[in-house]
Amino acid sequence: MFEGVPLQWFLVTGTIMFFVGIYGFLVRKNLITILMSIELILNSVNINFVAFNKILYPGHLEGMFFTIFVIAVAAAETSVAIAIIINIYRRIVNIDVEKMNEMKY
Amino acid sequence: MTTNQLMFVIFSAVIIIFSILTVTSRRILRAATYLLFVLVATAGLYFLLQFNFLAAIQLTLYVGGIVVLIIFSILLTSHLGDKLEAPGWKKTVPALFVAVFGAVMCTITILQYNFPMEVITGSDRTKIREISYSLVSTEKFGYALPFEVISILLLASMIGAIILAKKRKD
Amino acid sequence: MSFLTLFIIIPLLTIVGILLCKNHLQVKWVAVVGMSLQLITAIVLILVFLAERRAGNMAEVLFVQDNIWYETLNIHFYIGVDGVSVAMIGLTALVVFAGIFASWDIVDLPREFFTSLILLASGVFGFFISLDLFTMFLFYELAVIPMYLLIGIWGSGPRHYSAMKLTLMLMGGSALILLGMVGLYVNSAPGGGPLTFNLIQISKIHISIESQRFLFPFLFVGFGVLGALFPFHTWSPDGHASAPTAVSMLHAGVLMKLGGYGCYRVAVFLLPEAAHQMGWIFLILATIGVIYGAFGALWQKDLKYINAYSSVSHCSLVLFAILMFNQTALTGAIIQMISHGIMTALFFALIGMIYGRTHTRYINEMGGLMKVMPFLAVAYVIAGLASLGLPGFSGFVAEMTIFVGAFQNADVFHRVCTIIAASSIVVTAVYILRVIGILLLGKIRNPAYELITDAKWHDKISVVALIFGITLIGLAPLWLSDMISQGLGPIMQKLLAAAPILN
Amino acid sequence: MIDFSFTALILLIPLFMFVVLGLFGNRFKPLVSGIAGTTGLFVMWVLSLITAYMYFFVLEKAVDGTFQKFLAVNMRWLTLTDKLHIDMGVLLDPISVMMLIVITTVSFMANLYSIGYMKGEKGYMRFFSFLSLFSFSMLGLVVATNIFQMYIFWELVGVSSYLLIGFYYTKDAAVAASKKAFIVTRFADLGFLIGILMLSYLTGTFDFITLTGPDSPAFTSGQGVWFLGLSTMTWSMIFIFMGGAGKSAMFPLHIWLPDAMEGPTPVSALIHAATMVVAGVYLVARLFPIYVSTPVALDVVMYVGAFSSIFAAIIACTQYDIKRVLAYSTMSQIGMMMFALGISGYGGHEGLGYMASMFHLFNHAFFKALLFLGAGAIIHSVHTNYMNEMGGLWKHLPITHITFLIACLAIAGIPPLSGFFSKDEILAAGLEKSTFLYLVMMIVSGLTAFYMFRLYFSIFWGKQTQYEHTPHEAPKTMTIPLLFLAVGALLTGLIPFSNFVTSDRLPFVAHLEIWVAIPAVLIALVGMVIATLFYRKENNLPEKVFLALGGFSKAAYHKFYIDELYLFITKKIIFNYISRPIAWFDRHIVDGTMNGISFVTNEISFRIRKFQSGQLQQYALVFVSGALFLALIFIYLWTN
Repeated sequence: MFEGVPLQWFLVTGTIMFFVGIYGFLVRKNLITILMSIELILNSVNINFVAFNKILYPGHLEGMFFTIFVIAVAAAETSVAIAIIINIYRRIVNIDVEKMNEMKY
Repeated sequence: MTTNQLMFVIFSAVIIIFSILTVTSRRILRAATYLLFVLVATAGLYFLLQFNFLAAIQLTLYVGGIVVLIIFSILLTSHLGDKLEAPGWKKTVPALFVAVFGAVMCTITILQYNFPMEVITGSDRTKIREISYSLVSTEKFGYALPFEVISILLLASMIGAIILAKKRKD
Repeated sequence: MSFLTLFIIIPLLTIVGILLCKNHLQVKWVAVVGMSLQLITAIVLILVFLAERRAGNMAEVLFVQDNIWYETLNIHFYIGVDGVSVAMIGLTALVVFAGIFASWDIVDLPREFFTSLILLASGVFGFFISLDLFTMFLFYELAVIPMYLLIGIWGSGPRHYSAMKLTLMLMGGSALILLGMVGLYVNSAPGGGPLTFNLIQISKIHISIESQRFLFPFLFVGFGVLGALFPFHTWSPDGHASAPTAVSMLHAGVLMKLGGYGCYRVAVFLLPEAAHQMGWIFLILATIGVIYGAFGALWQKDLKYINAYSSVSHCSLVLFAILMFNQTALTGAIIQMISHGIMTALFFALIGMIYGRTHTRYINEMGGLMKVMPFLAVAYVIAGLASLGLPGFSGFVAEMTIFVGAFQNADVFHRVCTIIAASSIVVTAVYILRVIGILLLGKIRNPAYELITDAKWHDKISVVALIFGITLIGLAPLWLSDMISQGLGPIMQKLLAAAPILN
Repeated sequence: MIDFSFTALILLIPLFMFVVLGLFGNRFKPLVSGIAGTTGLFVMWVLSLITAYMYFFVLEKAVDGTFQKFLAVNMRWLTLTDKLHIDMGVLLDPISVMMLIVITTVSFMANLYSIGYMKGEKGYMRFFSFLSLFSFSMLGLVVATNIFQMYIFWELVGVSSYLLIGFYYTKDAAVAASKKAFIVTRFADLGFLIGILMLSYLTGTFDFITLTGPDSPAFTSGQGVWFLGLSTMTWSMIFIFMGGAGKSAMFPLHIWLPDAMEGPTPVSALIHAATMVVAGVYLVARLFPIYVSTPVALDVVMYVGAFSSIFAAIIACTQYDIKRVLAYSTMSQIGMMMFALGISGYGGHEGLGYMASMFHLFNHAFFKALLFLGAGAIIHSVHTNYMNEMGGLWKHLPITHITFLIACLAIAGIPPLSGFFSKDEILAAGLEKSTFLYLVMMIVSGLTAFYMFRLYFSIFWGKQTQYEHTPHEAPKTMTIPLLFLAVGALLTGLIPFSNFVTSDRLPFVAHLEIWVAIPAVLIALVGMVIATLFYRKENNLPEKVFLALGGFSKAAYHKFYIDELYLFITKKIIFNYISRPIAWFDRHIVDGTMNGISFVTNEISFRIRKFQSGQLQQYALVFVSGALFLALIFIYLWTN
């Protein structure tokens, strides 16, 4: 039932999404936007998994399961991250990543 | 151009455009909304690939869970009217360089590689039953152990999040 | 088990005792008891050693003890003494003993202070008794490191800067030493067989001249840093100026001697041919150091700086004498180490006591102290006279032995160096008398000083012990010089054997 | 053979007194310590008289008729090399025995005198302990068996001189003078040390008996040309003479002596007139056979002696501080002794100069000590050092006056007082060597008579001065030494000196050279007459002459600006242009380099630590670029 879209298309989309996420991670200052960039990165990886699974190994389900686990881990990560962010916000009333350098040197 | 191709182009265009908007938008709530679009489009891709269950999870967990969580935290920590300050060129230029360079390099690599182009035939919409069996099976291609691990991780992160976010008494 | 081990055990037991003490007074008394015991052991060692020698025991080293420590690398705990190390041990015990009394008034953290001080002392003792290069290095480090704490915590003035400078420079020196020692180790078995750190064994083999030439600068400069070799001496003025009294005493009195001793025992002894070949470079540096230190002292106004520069001058004289490569000069070098050790310890003790009373070390701010503190002033004059080489004190014996020995070298270069170095005695006289004149004689310039009290009992013990040391050597030097001179037999054989190879 | 080992006691008694008085002096009453010190010296004095008697009259002479030269006591003190070792001991020969008498006598007299003079001074026992130390070191110097022992005691003498000059340590002038004395002589001692090093290297011995014996290694080794046209041995002897010149205040190392008069007067009498300052003469005499073998060095001795002699005599005529006049006079007289040694040859009549020099040393000790002690008595009673504040003292101080007059006559060379005889011998020896130097010495004699009587008349006659307190005669402890020394000054000239002390220890008979004696006495009388005209009554003649001589007399009054020259060299050049730059160099260049190294290290590490900025995004950037870079390498660049 599925035909016509080459694997490369998926991969290129995933790549672009991944590097956009990287870019966001590198330039954004607000911790929450950084978190969102991470979500982008994770999603791009998920797309790759799924595409590989479907097109190269049609009879298997590993790609899908990986994706499920990634989503679960992402959920866990997000919840902890947001807890930390809120905590930080409480302390220094700011969630700018550049201000968070107390532990340098 | 087949329907599949058309659908793919639409979804991937949405993903790319809104990803870029997500990381460049200076209003944080809008960024979150753009992220929402990206995630929904990703779910669309999953549908396209006939992973309906996965797409459903994507929609419920990501879109319904994580993004809502993010929006809540935005509401808690930011003033909605504020614009984020634009990052300086000292940050954007190297980051842009790295990102573009990486993207170009990876794309070239991908396009140069010859993947075996099998044409998928037959009906293989994945059965939910099949998924749930392998999720708890201990046989080959069974995922009982990761499943348990992830459960514990989720539990741990839940507790951790509560403890972290709890108001200190001091 | 040789009774030399006592020299390490007693300090360690003393430290344990100090840590068990309840109050400050107990701490001091435990330290006093421990170090008096150490002094007595040292005196016994000297007597026993002399008796053994008289009885005809002419072994190269006596009281040997050899335990395997780390078998894989053939590291031993190998200790033993010859005439030279016995003399150095006597010096150390005396200075540490006096140092304890000189730091009687310490108020901050006396427990920690005395612990570090005695730890340092045990490092020095260990250094002098060990005959295994590795053990030697270990003790060397043990002696150098507490110095950082002692200056950094109990010092005065820019103490952090000085402590850091001193430690870094000495550590730089010990890095060189480590390299040199490992080099010796690697070269220690030219004919195959297990490599060794054993100093006596290494001295018996012939290391190839190329390796010698490579290793000699490392070892000589490495130890030279501690022995105030020009131009690596600058840690000395700053370090001494900032250090608390007992630390200055120990540092100038004993620790700087590790440098001279190391140059003699390791660099020159094990690498005689390279020493002959490259000695002239260091001889020039040492000669410069002698004169330069003396002139440097002339201009200073801070008592400790004066003494530190004077130490540079005197310690350079030690290196100068070592590089003359003959028995008389070497004997002189060792006597000079001992003499300068006691003398400079006395100086620093007195400076500490004077500072404790007047709260300044600038000579221009003081004057006429002879009237108010006759005991300390007379002791200072004695120390000064000893320092400028007055007969009857040890400095004279040392300097004259060095000069006569150095002048036995037939060539013009060595003799010109000798004459230049000898002219330092005039400059020394000038700066010593300048200080005495300004500091002690004349009228009291600051009326506040009218009320100063003279030395207390513990000050007196410290000062008298040291003065006794310098006069003992000064009046009856024969036993000491004979004892040292006998100990120099092996090195002289090596040096004499090395000379013809080159010619 | 008589056992002379008791002579060691002569050394040990003052040492013992020094230790006891120095350590426990505070426990005694002042007077007790004075008496104890003096008693010790008295015993010592008696012992040395016994030694001298036994040596000259009881001990049989050697086979060739010379006085024996032997070690009475000897013990090893320090071994230096196989050949070189320092011994401590007592060497007896005519000159050392003679010096024993001189030193113990003057020491004893000065000690006795000090009991009265120093009464009530603070640090009474300190004074006596230092005096004992001085006696010990001086005696050790003269009986030294080897040149190194001599050097050791030489230094000790220097330090006791330092301690005694600076006795009034609260007086800045005294402190400065003591420092100056020590440093100048120390500088000279450096020469001495270098000389010793060279000599011992060449000959392989320190021992005096070997060195000065008939087959001394010094006559053969080191006589070749080595440096600047002179033999090594000559250089070493010149260096040794430098040491002697420093101690004996020869030009140009004399500058410390006048300042040394800041010390208590008995000290000036003992150390800076009679004993220590003649150590240089003694040193040259001790090594005389070697000096004879190096004529150039001996000529140096002669010229330095002659020049110092006339130089000091001229300055002495212009000074007003009586102790300084005496100091310059001492310098002048010692110059004469040096000169006499310098013109002497070895053996028999050739050695007349040597004998004369020793004779003069002996006589000079008595009359110069007498002059100083007399000056002390005067200062004690009028409380000033300046002769222009004195006058008409003869009736107040009768004993001092008489003894002072005797001493003046003796030093001026009026027969039959002691100075006449020795000076006559010196002039006779000088005439044989060179007429020019003989004339110089004649002028010195005249000047000597002039300035001594200038001093005498200014103090005891001249103007009638009103004093705050009527001056009164000194106490007995002070006058007895004066009288004793006056007797000495009267009689010592009559000793047939050439029977005892000669260059080769072989007695010979010296005649009074009448044709030398008459002009010498005449010129002395001329000097006295001029002094009488000038100073007997108060008048303005001296001032006129002073002005007539213009710049010369002014320069002489300022001691020919030698002090200023030294000050310029030491303060300006050594301190400012050597020491200060070295201190600066050390702080800024040497230490600066070290600090520079640490600074660079620090700076680099500072830069490096910037990487560890705590900025998450920087880390991520580096991480991602690194990963990409590696990917690039492994995928494209490393493809083999």
